[in-house]
Amino acid sequence: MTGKRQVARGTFVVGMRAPEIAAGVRAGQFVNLGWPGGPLLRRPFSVYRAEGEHIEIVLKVVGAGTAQLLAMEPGDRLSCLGPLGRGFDFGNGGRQAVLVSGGLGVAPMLLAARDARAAGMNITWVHGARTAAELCAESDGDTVIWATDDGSQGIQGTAVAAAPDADVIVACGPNRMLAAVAGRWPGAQVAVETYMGCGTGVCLGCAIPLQRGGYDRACKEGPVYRAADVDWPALPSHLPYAVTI
Amino acid sequence: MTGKRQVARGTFVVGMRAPEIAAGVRAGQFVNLGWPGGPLLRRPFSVYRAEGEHIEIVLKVVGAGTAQLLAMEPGDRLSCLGPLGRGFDFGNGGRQAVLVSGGLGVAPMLLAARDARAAGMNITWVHGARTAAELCAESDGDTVIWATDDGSQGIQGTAVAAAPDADVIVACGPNRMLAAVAGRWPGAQVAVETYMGCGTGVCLGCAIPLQRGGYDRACKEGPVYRAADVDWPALPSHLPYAVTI
Amino acid sequence: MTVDMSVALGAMKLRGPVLAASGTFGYGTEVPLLDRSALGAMVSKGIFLRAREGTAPPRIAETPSGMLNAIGLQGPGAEALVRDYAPRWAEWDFPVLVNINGESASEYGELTARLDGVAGIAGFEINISCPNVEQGGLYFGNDPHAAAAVTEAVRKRTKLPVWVKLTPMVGDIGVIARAVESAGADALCAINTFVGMSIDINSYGPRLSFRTGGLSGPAIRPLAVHLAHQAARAVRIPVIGIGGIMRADDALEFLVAGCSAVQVGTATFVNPNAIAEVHDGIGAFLTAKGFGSLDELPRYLPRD
Amino acid sequence: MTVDMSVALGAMKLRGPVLAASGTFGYGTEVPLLDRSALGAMVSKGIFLRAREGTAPPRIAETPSGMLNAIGLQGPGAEALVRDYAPRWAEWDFPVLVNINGESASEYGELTARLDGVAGIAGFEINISCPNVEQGGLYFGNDPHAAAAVTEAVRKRTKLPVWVKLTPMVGDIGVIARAVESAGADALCAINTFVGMSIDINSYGPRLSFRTGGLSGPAIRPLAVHLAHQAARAVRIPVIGIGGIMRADDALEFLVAGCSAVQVGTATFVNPNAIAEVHDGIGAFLTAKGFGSLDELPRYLPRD
Ligand SMILES: Cc1cc2nc3c(=O)[nH]c(=O)nc-3n(C[C@H](O)[C@H](O)[C@H](O)COP(=O)(O)OP(=O)(O)OC[C@H]3O[C@@H](n4cnc5c(N)ncnc54)[C@H](O)[C@@H]3O)c2cc1C
Ligand SMILES: Cc1cc2nc3c(=O)[nH]c(=O)nc-3n(C[C@H](O)[C@H](O)[C@H](O)COP(=O)(O)OP(=O)(O)OC[C@H]3O[C@@H](n4cnc5c(N)ncnc54)[C@H](O)[C@@H]3O)c2cc1C
Ligand SMILES: Cc1cc2nc3c(=O)[nH]c(=O)nc-3n(C[C@H](O)[C@H](O)[C@H](O)COP(=O)(O)O)c2cc1C
Ligand SMILES: Cc1cc2nc3c(=O)[nH]c(=O)nc-3n(C[C@H](O)[C@H](O)[C@H](O)COP(=O)(O)O)c2cc1C
Ligand code: FES
Ligand code: FES
Repeated sequence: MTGKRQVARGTFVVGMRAPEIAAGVRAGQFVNLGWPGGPLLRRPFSVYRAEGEHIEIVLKVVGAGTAQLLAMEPGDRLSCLGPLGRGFDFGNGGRQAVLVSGGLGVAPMLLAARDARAAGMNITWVHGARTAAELCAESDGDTVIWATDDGSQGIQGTAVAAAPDADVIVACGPNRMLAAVAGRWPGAQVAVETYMGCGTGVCLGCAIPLQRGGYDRACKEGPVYRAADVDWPALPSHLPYAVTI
Repeated sequence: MTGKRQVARGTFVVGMRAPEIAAGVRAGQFVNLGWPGGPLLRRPFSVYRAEGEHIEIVLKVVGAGTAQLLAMEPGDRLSCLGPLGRGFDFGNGGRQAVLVSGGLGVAPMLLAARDARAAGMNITWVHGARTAAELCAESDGDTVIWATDDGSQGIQGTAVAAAPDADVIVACGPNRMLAAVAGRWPGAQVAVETYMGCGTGVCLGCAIPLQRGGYDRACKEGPVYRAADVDWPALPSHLPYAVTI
Repeated sequence: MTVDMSVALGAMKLRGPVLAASGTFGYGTEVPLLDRSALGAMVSKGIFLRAREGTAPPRIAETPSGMLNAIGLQGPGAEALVRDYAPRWAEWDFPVLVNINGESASEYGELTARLDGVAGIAGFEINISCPNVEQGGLYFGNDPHAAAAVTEAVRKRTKLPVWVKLTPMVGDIGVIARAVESAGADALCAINTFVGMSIDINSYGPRLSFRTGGLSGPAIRPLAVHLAHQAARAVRIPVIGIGGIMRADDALEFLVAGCSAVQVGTATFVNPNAIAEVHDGIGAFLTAKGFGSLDELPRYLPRD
Repeated sequence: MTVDMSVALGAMKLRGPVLAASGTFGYGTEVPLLDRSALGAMVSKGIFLRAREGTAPPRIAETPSGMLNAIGLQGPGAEALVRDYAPRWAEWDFPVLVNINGESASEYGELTARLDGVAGIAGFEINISCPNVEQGGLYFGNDPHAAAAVTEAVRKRTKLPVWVKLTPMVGDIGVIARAVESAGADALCAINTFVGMSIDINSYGPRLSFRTGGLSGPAIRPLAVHLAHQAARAVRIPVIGIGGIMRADDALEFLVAGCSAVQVGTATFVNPNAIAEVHDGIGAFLTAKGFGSLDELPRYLPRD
């Protein structure tokens, strides 16, 4: 770990040295973190930024593992596995990319902006949160739109409602929000959250129910899916966090 | 935790604030330490020094728990249960007390010197280790005798062999050494080591086999015993340390 | 706002759902200044009719999130229990049950007869994890007939509450649960420790002198919740959940899974005040959820 | 100095004692750059004759020093296995065994017949933790007759090594172990996961959609060592120890307790290189103790 800073109420950005991951990561991919004295299983986090030999992740405390992570100090060692999963695809082009994120869903968006820009696209950044204090102010778009549930900053309402249409839509946020994305833009690319056992495709613990039946692995075929491909009602929208010792 | 210093090779003294324990502790009693992220069970340590609101313990790393303890920094919080057990008894007087310790057995001896002196006794401090580097140099006696297995400091040989006879003998060290004490001075008071589950007398995990048959609880009736009362061959002389995660 | 935490286990009314587990609270007299005001009931260390020395050390070993113990039911026997401890229990404001053990059904019965009616003894918890010496050392606990026979032998000698503490080392806990329910148990306690072994690789043998020991602590909690839940689905009498409860959330898992009360064991070793903290934490949870009593807590207990 | 780490499991020679456990290493192809040179053998993810979707999410939950899983044996079925994976296995320098599953003894037999003789498939590990649909959903694994019947059904269809993977959810593992030994098993694998349950106290129900799951990881290690030891004492065929092995010392516990080899499961999730590290650590231990081969490691295996 190389640094830690707060970017919104309860939301932090944590930096770490990881040269190989920094060199190869694509937007929407994640790393699986473990640390001495940590929980048994690793914890997955989207890569937020990659520069030189360093990567950053966005961190919100929801349980014992994330609390330990936040308590760590620069200099402490983490084991970082990645980059994992399939990221957003900007290959088929289009001129206009809209990046829609809610809450922690902002995590893959800085890299998404980078990759979309590299593909020659114009970027609209749409980010929403419950209230201004929880809005992550770091952004990267040709157009930037804020949305808050209580109207305390930007448009009142959800990021999905606030976003314009476009050729390429990528979205990340709570599964409930992504279901709304699927309703409006079946062809959008969405990054979903699930529990993960291994992050490398061997445990089948990260099952994503598919519209065509059966399950995919979020860590391997995902975490990015075509919105209409996911069977949203069958995907738990709420992940209960809790490992007590 | 309030401080940490090295007193011999691999041997540290760790200080902590514990006003009630500091006020009441007697030589030979112990505290049972737990800490966040630590092993399931607490770890027992003799009280080394008690001054004002602070106590000190001697710490040697033998396994995962003691390694974590040593890695802690002043300011970190420990949960400290004590004082526990029955300490040395200098009540029946005598003029001369000999304190015999080997290796980590030095832990209860500073308090033993304090209590013996309070009972009006003259003190001979005998401390032994394998080699000079492992000898804890802190001592408190009217006479001080060092012993090392390799003769690198003081008398060559064991602390038991180096010690004079006296009215009151108190001893602490590996169980093998205490068995030798029992051979030479059946009436000596010795502080023994066992595995402990609770430290408070409820689990019966700390069984000490008795000469008269049956078992006592090291944490309640002990850890100080009349040397001849313990069935030494039935007491494990080697405690294998190892909890892996 | 105070929450009604009382629990009725058949005819026995408890002021709270958090009990002290046998063998982890001694005889209740060991820790002098302990606050016992939250204790629903105490189950005393397991006892045989006659005094027992217990096993040679080492008796315990720590394992990941757990501990193994092989105490060997060290205890003073029934006479000393009646003489030294029961009179003190009689003064306390919570019931004390005695965890009873024997090597044959008739020995269990004899022990019950000796203790029944003694002031301070409010009931019995039958430990059926003992080897049945009459049947060649097989365990009472995984034979429904033997378990029922022991329950009947105790039931016949007392009108006090009789609980049966189930062992997890069975193929189907429901079968044993129903057998002892039919034999007259007032409540079931699920579960006792799992048999485990830890090897010292440097001495090429077991860490414990007894070779095997009983595993307790958080490691076993998911197994214990499952078994307690299975037992609760199998019978109509109350089930008391046990295994790896360290804090209120853990106890609530058992309560939601269909248990009427819980026992806290190993946690007390780590934190002598664990029972009070678990009790208070359950109260705080119920309050936060807007429930006025423990009875209102939703239970997950599908009967199929 | 190099240590001879090879192991003979009946007719099957392995270059090392550390194997990949079924369901925790996929089909061996998922992690591209993984170093497989230390792998003694791989057991592939459990498969049925026909493709299976598996259970709905959530499928996993973490517990103290352990995890629960209810994957529901998701898999592509025998045809796809033969088509997509076996050809790659045929190129590898370690044997791959297939973990086979069925709802009746004859289904196990049919699956074996389909896979026997396919290049790349070196043997079979029978998973008897499945419900026996013909006998009303009871488990094969805790009925010695059913377990033996499945073993025979498989044995009749193949000359390749047949291992039987025992479930811990039994009253006496020795009875099952002897039954499947008599039915022709070449080795036993002990053990599969323990059934457990975890409750989400905020939604008042199980965390897993399947309600229960199998507990794996360090939490179960002392229980697994005991069961593997009991199995090893009960039979003459080799026993492969499984359960909570995270590092070499843990594997050595099983080896000292009488196992001929071990399988590593959950550890691979945490550390994709766990198997290589366990293998190397065993080698380093043997060297430090002055042993020239794994065979020289003292075993604690009293036969009484
Ligand atoms: C692809 C992906 C990307 C993610 N990116 C981010 C991010 O950028 N920033 C961020 O703060 N969080 C992110 N998360 C969520 C983050 O992984 C969880 O908040 C974290 O695992 C919770 O751990 P905990 O110990 O605090 O909670 P606990 O209460 O201990 O979690 C309990 C159990 O659930 C598992 N678990 C809980 N939540 C999740 C989850 N969402 N995904 C996988 N396993 C889970 C844990 O592994 C553990 O087994 C991401 C999740 C996924 C799947
Ligand atoms: C009365 C008493 C006084 C002690 N005083 C000191 C002291 O002053 N300084 C010092 O360095 N050490 C002292 N010890 C020993 C110290 O408690 C052990 O070194 C420590 O518990 C080892 O823990 P670990 O986690 O490092 O080892 P681990 O490998 O994790 O230990 C494994 C398991 O064994 C138990 N255990 C191991 N050794 C002991 C032990 N000796 N006593 C009780 N439980 C044990 C642990 O609780 C754990 O369950 C004392 C022990 C006793 C009983
Ligand atoms: C040291 C120790 C001694 C125990 N003694 C007994 C006993 O005498 N009788 C009994 O029925 N259970 C006994 N138990 C089992 C506990 O009562 C309880 O069922 C088990 O420890 C699981 O709960 P826990 O995980 O909260 O400790 C003992 C447990 C431990 C750890
Ligand atoms: C996610 C997961 C999937 C598993 N799938 C199978 C399986 O398909 N067949 C099988 O026999 N065992 C399966 N197992 C059990 C493991 O092979 C192993 O027996 C168990 O996890 C204990 O070992 P461990 O503690 O090292 O993980 C699975 C275990 C896990 C954690
Ligand atoms: S997390 Fe294990 S397969 Fe996806
Ligand atoms: S350590 Fe529990 S009784 Fe002594």
